[in-house]
Amino acid sequence: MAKVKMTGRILSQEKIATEIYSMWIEAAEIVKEAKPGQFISVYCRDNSRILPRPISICEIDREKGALRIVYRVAGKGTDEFSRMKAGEDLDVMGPLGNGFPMEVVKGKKVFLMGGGIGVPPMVQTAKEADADVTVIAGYRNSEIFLKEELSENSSLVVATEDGSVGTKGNVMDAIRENALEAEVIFACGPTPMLRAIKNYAEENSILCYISMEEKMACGIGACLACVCKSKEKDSHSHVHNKRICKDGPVFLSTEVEL
Amino acid sequence: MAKVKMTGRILSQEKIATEIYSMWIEAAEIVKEAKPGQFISVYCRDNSRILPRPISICEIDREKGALRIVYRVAGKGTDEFSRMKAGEDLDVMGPLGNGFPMEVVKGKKVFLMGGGIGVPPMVQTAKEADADVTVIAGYRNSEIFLKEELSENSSLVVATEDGSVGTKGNVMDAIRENALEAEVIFACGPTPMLRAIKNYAEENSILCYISMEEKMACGIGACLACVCKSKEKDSHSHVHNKRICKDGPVFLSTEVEL
Amino acid sequence: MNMKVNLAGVELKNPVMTASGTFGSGAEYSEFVDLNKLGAVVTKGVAHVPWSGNDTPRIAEIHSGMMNAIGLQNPGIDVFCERDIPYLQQFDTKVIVNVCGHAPEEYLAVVERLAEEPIDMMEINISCPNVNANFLAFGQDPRHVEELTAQIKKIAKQPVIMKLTPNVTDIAEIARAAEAGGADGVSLINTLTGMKIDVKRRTFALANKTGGVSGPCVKPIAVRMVYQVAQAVKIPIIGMGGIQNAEDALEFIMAGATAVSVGTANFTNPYATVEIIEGLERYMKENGVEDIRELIGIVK
Amino acid sequence: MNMKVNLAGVELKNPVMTASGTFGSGAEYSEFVDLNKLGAVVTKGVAHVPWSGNDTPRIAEIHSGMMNAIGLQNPGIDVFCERDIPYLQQFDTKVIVNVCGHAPEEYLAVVERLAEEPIDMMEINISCPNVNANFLAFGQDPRHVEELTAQIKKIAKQPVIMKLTPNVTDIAEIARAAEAGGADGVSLINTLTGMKIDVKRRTFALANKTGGVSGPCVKPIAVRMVYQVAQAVKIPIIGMGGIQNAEDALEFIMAGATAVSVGTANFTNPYATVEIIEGLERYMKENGVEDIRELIGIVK
Ligand SMILES: Cc1cc2nc3c(=O)[nH]c(=O)nc-3n(C[C@H](O)[C@H](O)[C@H](O)COP(=O)(O)OP(=O)(O)OC[C@H]3O[C@@H](n4cnc5c(N)ncnc54)[C@H](O)[C@@H]3O)c2cc1C
Ligand SMILES: Cc1cc2nc3c(=O)[nH]c(=O)nc-3n(C[C@H](O)[C@H](O)[C@H](O)COP(=O)(O)OP(=O)(O)OC[C@H]3O[C@@H](n4cnc5c(N)ncnc54)[C@H](O)[C@@H]3O)c2cc1C
Ligand SMILES: Cc1cc2nc3c(=O)[nH]c(=O)nc-3n(C[C@H](O)[C@H](O)[C@H](O)COP(=O)(O)O)c2cc1C
Ligand SMILES: Cc1cc2nc3c(=O)[nH]c(=O)nc-3n(C[C@H](O)[C@H](O)[C@H](O)COP(=O)(O)O)c2cc1C
Ligand code: FES
Ligand code: FES
Repeated sequence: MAKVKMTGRILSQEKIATEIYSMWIEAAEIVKEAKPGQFISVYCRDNSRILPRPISICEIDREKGALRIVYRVAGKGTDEFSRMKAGEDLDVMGPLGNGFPMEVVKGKKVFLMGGGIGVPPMVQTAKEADADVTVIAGYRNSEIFLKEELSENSSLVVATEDGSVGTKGNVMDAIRENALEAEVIFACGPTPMLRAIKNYAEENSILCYISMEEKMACGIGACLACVCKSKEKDSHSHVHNKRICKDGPVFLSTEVEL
Repeated sequence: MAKVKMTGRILSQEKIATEIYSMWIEAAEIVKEAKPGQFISVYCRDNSRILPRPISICEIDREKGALRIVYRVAGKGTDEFSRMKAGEDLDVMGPLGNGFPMEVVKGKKVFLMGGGIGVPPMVQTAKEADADVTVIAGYRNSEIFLKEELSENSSLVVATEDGSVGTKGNVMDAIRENALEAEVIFACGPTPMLRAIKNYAEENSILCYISMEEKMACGIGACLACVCKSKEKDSHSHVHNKRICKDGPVFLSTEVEL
Repeated sequence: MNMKVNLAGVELKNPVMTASGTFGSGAEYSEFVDLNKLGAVVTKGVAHVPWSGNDTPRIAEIHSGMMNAIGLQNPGIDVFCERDIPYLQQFDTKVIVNVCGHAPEEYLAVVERLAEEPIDMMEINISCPNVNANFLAFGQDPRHVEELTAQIKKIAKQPVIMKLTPNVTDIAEIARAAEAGGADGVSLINTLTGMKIDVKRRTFALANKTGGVSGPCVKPIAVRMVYQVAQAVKIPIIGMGGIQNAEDALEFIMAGATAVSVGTANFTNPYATVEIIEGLERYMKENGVEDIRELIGIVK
Repeated sequence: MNMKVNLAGVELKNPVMTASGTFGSGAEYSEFVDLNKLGAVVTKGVAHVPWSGNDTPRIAEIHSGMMNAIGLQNPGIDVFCERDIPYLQQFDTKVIVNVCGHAPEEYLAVVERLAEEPIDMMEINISCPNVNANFLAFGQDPRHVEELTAQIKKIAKQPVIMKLTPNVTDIAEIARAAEAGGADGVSLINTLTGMKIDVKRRTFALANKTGGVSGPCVKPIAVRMVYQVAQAVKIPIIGMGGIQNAEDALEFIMAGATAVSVGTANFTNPYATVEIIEGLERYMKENGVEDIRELIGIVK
């Protein structure tokens, strides 16, 4: 697996919900190797911002050599991205991280659970999963972005905090309300959601993989900025720390502490 | 005279010679008060560059409330400017400095001498001078930018370093070659040129004003970054330092040391 | 909603002041901002006689900041008292006079001259090279700081703020020395000493070789030092170093500063001071903060 | 055209090295750059036993730079010798091992363990908090620096570089102490201590409260310190702090550095090290510089 940093070309930029943008980037060398659940590092143009922003791969178009990111404007870097236009250049590095273990879901009943800005990686994951896929996606309100894309490759179950669409509440409420069952779970979203899913999976002996987040500098495992606490000693530093950017971002739920 | 910092709008951006760009900026509030020989501070968008760039006012369109700057790409800031496009916003402050004393040339024979990127301010100065104006402009080579504009309002004499157009040599060579004479000189350009002009003017008892350059921070006389040595004690600090941004950039040649 | 703070016995209408040397004595910036709105104007350093400063270039831009080696050019205390103090008296703001010198006698001459002047406070710049101590700055040696502070306090008629240099191993030790000498407050940080080399011309970017680094690039160091000093002394702190907006000002206040000074940001935005005051008001409204003093040192 | 430099008796093919802690032991960046091209790889700090480092968040972005409080997470010297040294032995580059510890015994344990290892040099990180001296860093006290250097030199089999912290009043004094203790060279600067406050959450941006500032924002301070140290000692200097490109590297070399280390820039551009080497070559060609050693300390 070769990682590269390269200058990509923005193919499209679209606002798809309040503060949520979708961008397609032509970056053939990255796409060649990219897998669902991996992420890329996106570089700012403004020289005062020296660290790249980690953003999940939402969708892959292998023919065009393009990938899609869907991101929330959370601060100055993502704000800068949101002002960029189709046709412009954008520096990106990838593919980064391990991605979801697609082999384990083969022929199984699987939940892809995404909360908020954790929903996007489920698009490509649903596309590539050779399984009986239910996407359970949690949103704040009726702006349920990526609905079409997710429906195409899965049965989609929605939860909204304000109850405007689907189950009122979070993704766990949606499972309960619809009495859903699965053999494997892949999840991405805010820490409280991941914690709830981890507990649920462990109580019900469901194989569960969660995608984690932490502030990053190098994005490739060299700087040790982005660790999470792990059950076992990690092979890199022989302490109880896994590197989210390199050993993750996807971990077996029983492997890590939240 | 009220100075403002405001968001101007780029009306046009044009490359007019190697590394030389011309930009018209709509900035009505600044234009209202602007005079020939004054300058503006142009702000970078890149947040790592916190100081504005001082650039002379080349031309003024009072009807449109627009002003023109002509600048050389000398570093990162001017490089950034050169990539900007018509329709975009640009932060500018002005009008700054004293400008040329237009009243002293009334009805007189006057030389407006500009060297290289010191030529641009002579455009508006020639336009507004109620005098018998000869512009003596020095360039590196045959790329004699602003030729039309200068010819319109003056008899234009050109010197080029490589001799491709007009006198081979500098503006002083052009004076000698053409046996030109004047009662007043306004000059802007590199320090060696200004030094030669100052000496020439003093030897020939010609009233001479020169426009000076120095690195600037505030641009309005507060920080004391941009001083030049003056003959008399300055009224501000009571030492022998004049502030180029506030007391200048135009000084009586006998007033300052070069 | 209260924006007033008490700084060493002087009530400021809000905690936003100017940083010495970046705002002159206010006249130039009065074309952009209403000086009546400011908590205080801190004037450019003034010495007992005129100083003509360094050769040019005196400044250089650096990543997210600048370096300056103005060399404390100033007209001397006599012109200052005749011209700048009356000018500032016109406005409903506090006047803090920044004082510099090469030796204790020089500082004391200025402080004495200021005794009967209608100023609210003085800020003593102890980053000046100390001619009696091998040209290290006064502010780099706690014994000199305590001694100079005590000498100044003996003759000063207004509250005395000691302005600390960040070019030290232990800023808390220096602040404690100022407090021990009787200072009414400390302000920090002055500039960090830097150097830029022009590799094309193979020479220094500044005529003076070194210069003082200021602007956003120094902010994390400044916030750290303000926090450290807040844990070390009881006297109030004026925080500064790279403040560009209300959020930056809040960092310093939450770290323990009673007031803040805005310097280099004036060059990037001449309206910066007033916009910061407005931004603080907005933050207080949005977050239900009744009194800005609640925020001082809230992060521990 | 010669790019080789002699660093404390070790010949580097060019003066460009990596900065400790930003490049791991090279494996991760080997996907981007050919390690054979580098003057040397300086490894992440290693202690006598594994250290698990600080809580997260461990980093924060700041204007033109970053802060880190990794807390020197490392697998300990045993794993390091078994795994990382053999890995680096595969490449035609020099290996410099960065060493950390909380007390002299801890440093000495690592140095002793390295004695028979095929490494070229060691760099001693004396910015670690000194548990025996009230948690100030070793590097902040010249006596501790001289003593620790002398102790290490007694048992070290390879050249010893002392890596200095910039959080001091007088960096030249510290460098002279290292030289007096027998150091074969000094490297500087390590990170400046900073703090960032998250005003929305009213807490520190880093779990550790403070962190080390690095990146372009520290460059002017680093260049100044390298220049100062170059005037103060005869041993060679490794310069670092905010180097992003060849021009930055040249600033350090012209200020007096024999070699340079590239740290934070790797995060902005994983190809940075190799691009800097290429840029230095280009500069030499364009300016008719036959031997890069001509440029060392050329600006005075
Ligand atoms: C593996 C991974 C995948 C991600 N995928 C997505 C995605 O698909 N869509 C999306 O909108 N967001 C995603 N994020 C979060 C995204 O990285 C942050 O929202 C973004 O970095 C914020 O940058 P900023 O400049 O706008 O914010 P600022 O707060 O100005 O950023 C300051 C610094 O903090 C870092 N930072 C801030 N928030 C986060 C965060 N939540 N996680 C990591 N670093 C952060 C920034 O990268 C930057 O270095 C992902 C994060 C990780 C770790
Ligand atoms: C009163 C005045 C009028 C000017 N008018 C013009 C003009 O009409 N057209 C034009 O092309 N140039 C003009 N200049 C020069 C122009 O300001 C510089 O070329 C420009 O600032 C370079 O910025 P940079 O970011 O590209 O270069 P960099 O070298 O990257 O700039 C770094 C810093 O140095 C300053 N600086 C660099 N060179 C100069 C310089 N020569 N004078 C002042 N500051 C400098 C920059 O402003 C910036 O703060 C004028 C300068 C002054 C003082
Ligand atoms: C151009 C300039 C001149 C300065 N002059 C003085 C001075 O005369 N006296 C003083 O105590 N500090 C002086 N300073 C330091 C500032 O007051 C302030 O401490 C420092 O710049 C950090 O704040 P900032 O980052 O907001 O500029 C000067 C700073 C600059 C940039
Ligand atoms: C994430 C990170 C980890 C670091 N770890 C170490 C370390 O283990 N040992 C050490 O001596 N310096 C360490 N440093 C300091 C760097 O080696 C270097 O001195 C400093 O970052 C300045 O250089 P730069 O601006 O090029 O990064 C670290 C720096 C960073 C950013
Ligand atoms: S970001 Fe550097 S190790 Fe993960
Ligand atoms: S630039 Fe500040 S006084 Fe001229």
